[in-house]
Amino acid sequence: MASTANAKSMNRAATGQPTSVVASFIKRNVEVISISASIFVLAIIFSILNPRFASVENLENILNQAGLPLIIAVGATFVILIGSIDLSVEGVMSAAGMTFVLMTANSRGGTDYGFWAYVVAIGLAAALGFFSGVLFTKVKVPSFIVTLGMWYVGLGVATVLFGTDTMPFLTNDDLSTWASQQNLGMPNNFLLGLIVAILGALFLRFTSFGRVTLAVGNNEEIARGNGLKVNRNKVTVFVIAGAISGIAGIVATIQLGAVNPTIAAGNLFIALPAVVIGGTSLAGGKGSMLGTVLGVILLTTLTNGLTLADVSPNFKTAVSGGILILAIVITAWSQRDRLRISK
Amino acid sequence: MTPSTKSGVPVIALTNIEKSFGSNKAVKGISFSINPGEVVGLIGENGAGKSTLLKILTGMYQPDAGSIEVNGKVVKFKNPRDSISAGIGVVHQEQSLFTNLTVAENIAMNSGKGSSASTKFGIYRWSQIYQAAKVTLEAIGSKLDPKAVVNQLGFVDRQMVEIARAVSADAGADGSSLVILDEPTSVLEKHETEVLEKEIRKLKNFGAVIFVSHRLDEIMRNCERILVMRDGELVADRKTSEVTEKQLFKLMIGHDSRAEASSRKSIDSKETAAIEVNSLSRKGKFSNVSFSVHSGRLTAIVGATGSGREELARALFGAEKIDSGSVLLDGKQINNWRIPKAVKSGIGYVPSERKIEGIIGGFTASENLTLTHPGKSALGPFLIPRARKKIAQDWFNALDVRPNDISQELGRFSGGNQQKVVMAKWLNSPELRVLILDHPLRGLDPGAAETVNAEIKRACKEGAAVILLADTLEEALEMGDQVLVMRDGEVTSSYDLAKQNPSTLDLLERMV
Amino acid sequence: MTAEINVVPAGGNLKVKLAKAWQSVGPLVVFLTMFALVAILTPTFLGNGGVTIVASSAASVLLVALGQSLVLNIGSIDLSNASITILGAILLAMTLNSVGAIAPLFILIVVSIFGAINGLIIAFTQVPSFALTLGTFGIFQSAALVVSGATTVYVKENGDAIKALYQSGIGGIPMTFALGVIAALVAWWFLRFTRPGLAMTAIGKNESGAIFSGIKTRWLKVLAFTMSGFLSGLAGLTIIAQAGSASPMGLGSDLLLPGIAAAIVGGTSISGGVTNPLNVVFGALSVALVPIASAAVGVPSQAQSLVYGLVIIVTVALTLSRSSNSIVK
Amino acid sequence: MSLKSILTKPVRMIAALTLASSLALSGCTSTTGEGSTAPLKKEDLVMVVSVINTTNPYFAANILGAQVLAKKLDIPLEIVDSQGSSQVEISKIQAILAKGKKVVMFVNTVASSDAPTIVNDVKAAGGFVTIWWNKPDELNPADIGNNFVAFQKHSGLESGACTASALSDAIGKKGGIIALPGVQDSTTSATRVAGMYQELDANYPDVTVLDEIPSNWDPQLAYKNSKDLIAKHGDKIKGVWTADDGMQIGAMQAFKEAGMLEKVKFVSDGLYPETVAAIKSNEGNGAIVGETFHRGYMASAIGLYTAYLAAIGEIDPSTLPAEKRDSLFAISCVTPDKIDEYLQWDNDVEGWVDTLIENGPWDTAPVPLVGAGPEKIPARNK
Repeated sequence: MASTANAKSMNRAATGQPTSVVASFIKRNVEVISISASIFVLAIIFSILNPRFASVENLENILNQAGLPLIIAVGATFVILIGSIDLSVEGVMSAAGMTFVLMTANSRGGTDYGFWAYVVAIGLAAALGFFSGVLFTKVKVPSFIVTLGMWYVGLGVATVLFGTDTMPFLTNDDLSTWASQQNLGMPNNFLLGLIVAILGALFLRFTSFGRVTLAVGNNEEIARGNGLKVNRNKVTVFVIAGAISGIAGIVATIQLGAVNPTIAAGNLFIALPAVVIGGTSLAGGKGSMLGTVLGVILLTTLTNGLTLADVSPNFKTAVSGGILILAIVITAWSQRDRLRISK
Repeated sequence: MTPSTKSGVPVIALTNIEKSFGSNKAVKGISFSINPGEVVGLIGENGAGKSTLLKILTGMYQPDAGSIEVNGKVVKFKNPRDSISAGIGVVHQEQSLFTNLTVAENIAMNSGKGSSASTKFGIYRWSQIYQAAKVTLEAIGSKLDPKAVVNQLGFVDRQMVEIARAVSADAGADGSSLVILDEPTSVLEKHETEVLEKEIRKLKNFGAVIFVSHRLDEIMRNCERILVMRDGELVADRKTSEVTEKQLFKLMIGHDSRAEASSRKSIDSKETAAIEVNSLSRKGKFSNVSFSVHSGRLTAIVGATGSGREELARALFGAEKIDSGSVLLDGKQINNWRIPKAVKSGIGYVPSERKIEGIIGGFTASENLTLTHPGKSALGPFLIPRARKKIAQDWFNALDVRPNDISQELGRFSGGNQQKVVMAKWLNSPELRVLILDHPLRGLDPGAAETVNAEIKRACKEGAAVILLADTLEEALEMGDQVLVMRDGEVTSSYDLAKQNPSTLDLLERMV
Repeated sequence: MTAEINVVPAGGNLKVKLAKAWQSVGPLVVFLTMFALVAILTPTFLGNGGVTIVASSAASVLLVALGQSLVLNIGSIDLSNASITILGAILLAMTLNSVGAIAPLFILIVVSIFGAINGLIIAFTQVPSFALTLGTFGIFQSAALVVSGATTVYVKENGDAIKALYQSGIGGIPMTFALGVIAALVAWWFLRFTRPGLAMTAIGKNESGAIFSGIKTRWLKVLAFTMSGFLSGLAGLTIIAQAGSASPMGLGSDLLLPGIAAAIVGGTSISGGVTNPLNVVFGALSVALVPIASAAVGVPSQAQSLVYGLVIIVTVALTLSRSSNSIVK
Repeated sequence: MSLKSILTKPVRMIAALTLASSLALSGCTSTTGEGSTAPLKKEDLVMVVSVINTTNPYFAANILGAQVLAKKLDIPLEIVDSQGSSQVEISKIQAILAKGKKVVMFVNTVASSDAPTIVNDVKAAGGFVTIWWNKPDELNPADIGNNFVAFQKHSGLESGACTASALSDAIGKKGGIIALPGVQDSTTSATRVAGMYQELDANYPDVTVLDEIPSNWDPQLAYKNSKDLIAKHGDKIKGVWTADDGMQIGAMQAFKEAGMLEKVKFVSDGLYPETVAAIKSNEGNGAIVGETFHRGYMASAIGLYTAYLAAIGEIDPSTLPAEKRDSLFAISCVTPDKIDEYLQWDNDVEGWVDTLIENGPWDTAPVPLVGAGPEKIPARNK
């Protein structure tokens, strides 16, 4: 689906002029550099519009708000790297969050299963991811539809678990304020997001799983011809994405201190654009966790900045949309070619 | 990577291998064996069953009947992985590298036992991967940087990576191993082929080699034994020393070669050229190129990789930007050159990347054929399917396309038959002025190549100006009325074959 | 590395034929089966205008899905179509009140322009449609909020003719749905029997091949998105016909995912090059039927999401156009 | 294009046949007929409660009220879960209408623009419906007829005024507050916001609204927006006004994390069980200072009972005065010290429904009919 890198254009690249070290560094990291620059420019604009933007409190706030989307975006990056998409995030988060709360000390009573609450919640999420992966690889239903269906399934699970009782609150105050507590100068949930992202990056770089993921995303048929276990890799990707959604569901629950089936609403449409802005190609095979982290920070900075800059709520989605368009157009501009394919 | 010293036991032995698709038998009872250290050629027309046989050997297909033995042991390949771990490595016809990964990884990615040394519990040990790749590359005499990302490499380098990978897969196997080279040279230029051939000779140290090619001269040069397939059967298994090229051709096709000498016209200088190119330049690709082709004449352009001839051809079709210079069609200057405009002005282009650029694989042959120039199959924007069928059927009959089924998806035809349809697509234009052919015979078997060449000549005779980027210098000299030689983006010489008679050596001298 | 099976006998074998036949009737069969199931479980459903309900509910989904199919057919995706629908509906409600009868025409032109803008940016800056239309989705949504003043716009005058589309029908099928069926027929004819239609499918199957065949791929992309905008606008028209009012978060604002689901249940390939607008009709009917059926059959309300999700997956699995060696993403 | 080639294809044939047969199956030519007003028998009735989702406490209470009333009147009950989608809401309602029984329906609309469709469909099916909370101002029950029995709500202006006053008093009648309205196009939210401004403008000139960010009735979004506003305004925030208790939960969590819970006061609408629990546990040292009292079960029971009376011919909607067709019911301002007074109703829902049946829909404490709609949002000149 990507820009067809046909033999001709490759030849051209090969016979191109030798470039300086700096130029080649810039070329290789054009996305990371341009997003970083965008964040910087936005930060300056917002600081001028409202000096409080640059205050320590607000920067902490931005990181705190970036935590949850960051976790989700890491899972989404894996899925997008194999050229697929995971729309089930919000449903899986709800199901996991609900499971988690009901197995922890909560306002509805019930038993506190402690550590097992985490295990079961993440396990459930991973299981939903597993089903997506199997339906996707074995029944060959496009990931878009499988995960769309799984979104509703997750919501359904959460709704059934919720039942007709009142909203369950976490009764352990240490837990419900954990997300915004600071460690190493960063809010816990951002730190967790960062850890997930670093683990994700390490997985991508240093494990066969990660490299096979890139290979499958680059060209699935070649991967099969090379004897790589393509289906197993894809299922694993969905299981990991599911488990990460599960973690995100727990974090969302802890942040709010309570849970309802719509706890995750709106998260998908922050995470997906962030991944795309971060330079991960929707066609698969190309992308980085660093880009994803920066993409999340860019979008979080943007929504925060718009609030601080007194932009009318009615215009907010337009401004975000406009900036998303600007970002992708600028990125794509230098790659324009009359033979390039983009879908 | 120890060269096998075992003798007597064949590296691979096939007994009565059969494979059918639906009611069609693609491979009919093939048996042969190959001993360590042998380089065996495998030839046959497209559709003779070679590809199917290779896919059985590499575990992509499972045979319906028959058995395979590797180093004396009966094996069953359920998937490519099994084949790789048995020590069978392939250099694919179309390159099969992960363009987003490094050279070293591509070599290691072959999931045979070879790669397990560099990963532990699924954790990559990069230094070892680089080291292993370096050793493998050195063993085949390549100085490539293992850390280079494949999408920054040229075609020949990529081919070397493929070979290194095939060799490294074999390294993990017990006993001798087998390297299959599936038309590795079909996209290479002459001097590149020479480099490659040297490598092939080294490869037999690793075990045995099956070398698949359409170029009979290559097969004759490199192989000790030659297997010929026709219609799914093995029709000959000969020592190279005991056959001639002509005999092989006959074995493959079932009849003699019908090549005819072409008659050459000299230019009538008063006549306006169909296409005239004046100091055309594109930065970094070609510069200051001038030539003209008259109606009914064929100009062949030769040059090595990087000579800029492909880019020039694509620029003439509007597929690449032009920085300066002008193009005149029938004496009229054209501006803002784009593909749709080129097509409308009567230019046709047969691309070398047939599957990507030449055809719409998922469309039927008839849809492909009439997509660009619908002729009578469309009234303005409206299509007339019945007329489309008639046009396609006429072309199918004229070009002997097989199978003779115009409603079959074109992607399911063999390369040669696809190419015939691509030719027909342009020939179906009532006012074809210029036909640009980029390696039109690439990957084609001699039979199909003959048909395509005949069509090129016919188009020429009917008044089209033809620009040909030939695969070989011989082809250029045989087909052309004029030969242009390009080097580093510039035209170094031009020969009018009606008056001059350059040798391939003359051309080669100007190319490098 | 497409498997080169050059030895396929003329006409293909039985398995291929069956697969082809299923591809053309699958969506219809799936819908009829589900519908029959509902009719058996709740016999009163048929007698009391069940068909009318399913059809009227499917109308807007169908129109959006048709636009989406045309875009999916060229290998792109339009995430902004539902926001165009709602913006179109709001603009229509406002202009009906002020300029009157010419309003629908005017609005259809405007929404087509919105679609064309999507197409122009995608074609000429070569950005991925998924990301671009995600961006314009936000912009159109904002526009809907701003022009409506973040409230419901009610059609006070000149609305009777449009409302009649919903209230009248032929044999219980509301005109809004009939409109969708007509649009499907036109789209089907366009794709099968016109050069631009065929060329669009060529783009979806192999864009490089299309470029080298001299097809004006960029302008055809613009055309596909323009048509998507136009059909989204028609969907907005049916919203006004049905509700007589529109609000930014109200009816019609959540048609995106049902629209995509309907297109795919109707056999459209998400990776491009395969669609049959006539089957999208049954895709839309199926997608509209699921919530209605679950209410009619009496699935407990808390389990309805669960059922919806599973049914969507299963129906797509049944109606999917897949060939053995194709890659699914 | 040849017609023959189309007709020879089996698919098209089947398609044509299906369409034709489905046309034949339902033989009417108009999809909406004239509503009937003849009294219906109780046995023919089915009660329907339509809610936006089933998990929000308010909607859960809607369902509860319907269940209790249905049991008392001995009528079967159907629940419509709109899953937050207008499309789903309307099609499910239509599906129930299609089952043939005459409906007595209460609808808490997802969006006000859903109301016209729903009332028209119910009218066509000969059922009776009351809409709660949201409808376009221009849609008048009398214009539709008896089948659209009434539109009912609690005054948003009063709710906003009530909570604004409690909040202002608690922060000492001066200082900054932030406001988190619900979904942008919701009239319920818009009227509450207007009521808040009206009260502040009239009685608390020194209280300023620092910021107003719609938070879609969503606790998580309210949490996020609160965080941004804390960063933006810091200690200037003395009070937080939210349009419902769901968003208050999110806002309180944000202030709790910022360590400001004890310094900031909160007011909101609805007195959800969660809010009651927070008040009882003296969360944030009395952070919640004002609430309104009205109940989901009361709303649904009143709505359904009104529709029921119209269905069995006990009342003739066309003869009712305007305030009984477009009604405002009382809403009570509650301060934490007085909540027990109100919570008594929750302990005996059945008993309350009994008094409703006894006194009629317009005259039951604590939510008697108090006025006529539609509520106009006053212009602000500030």
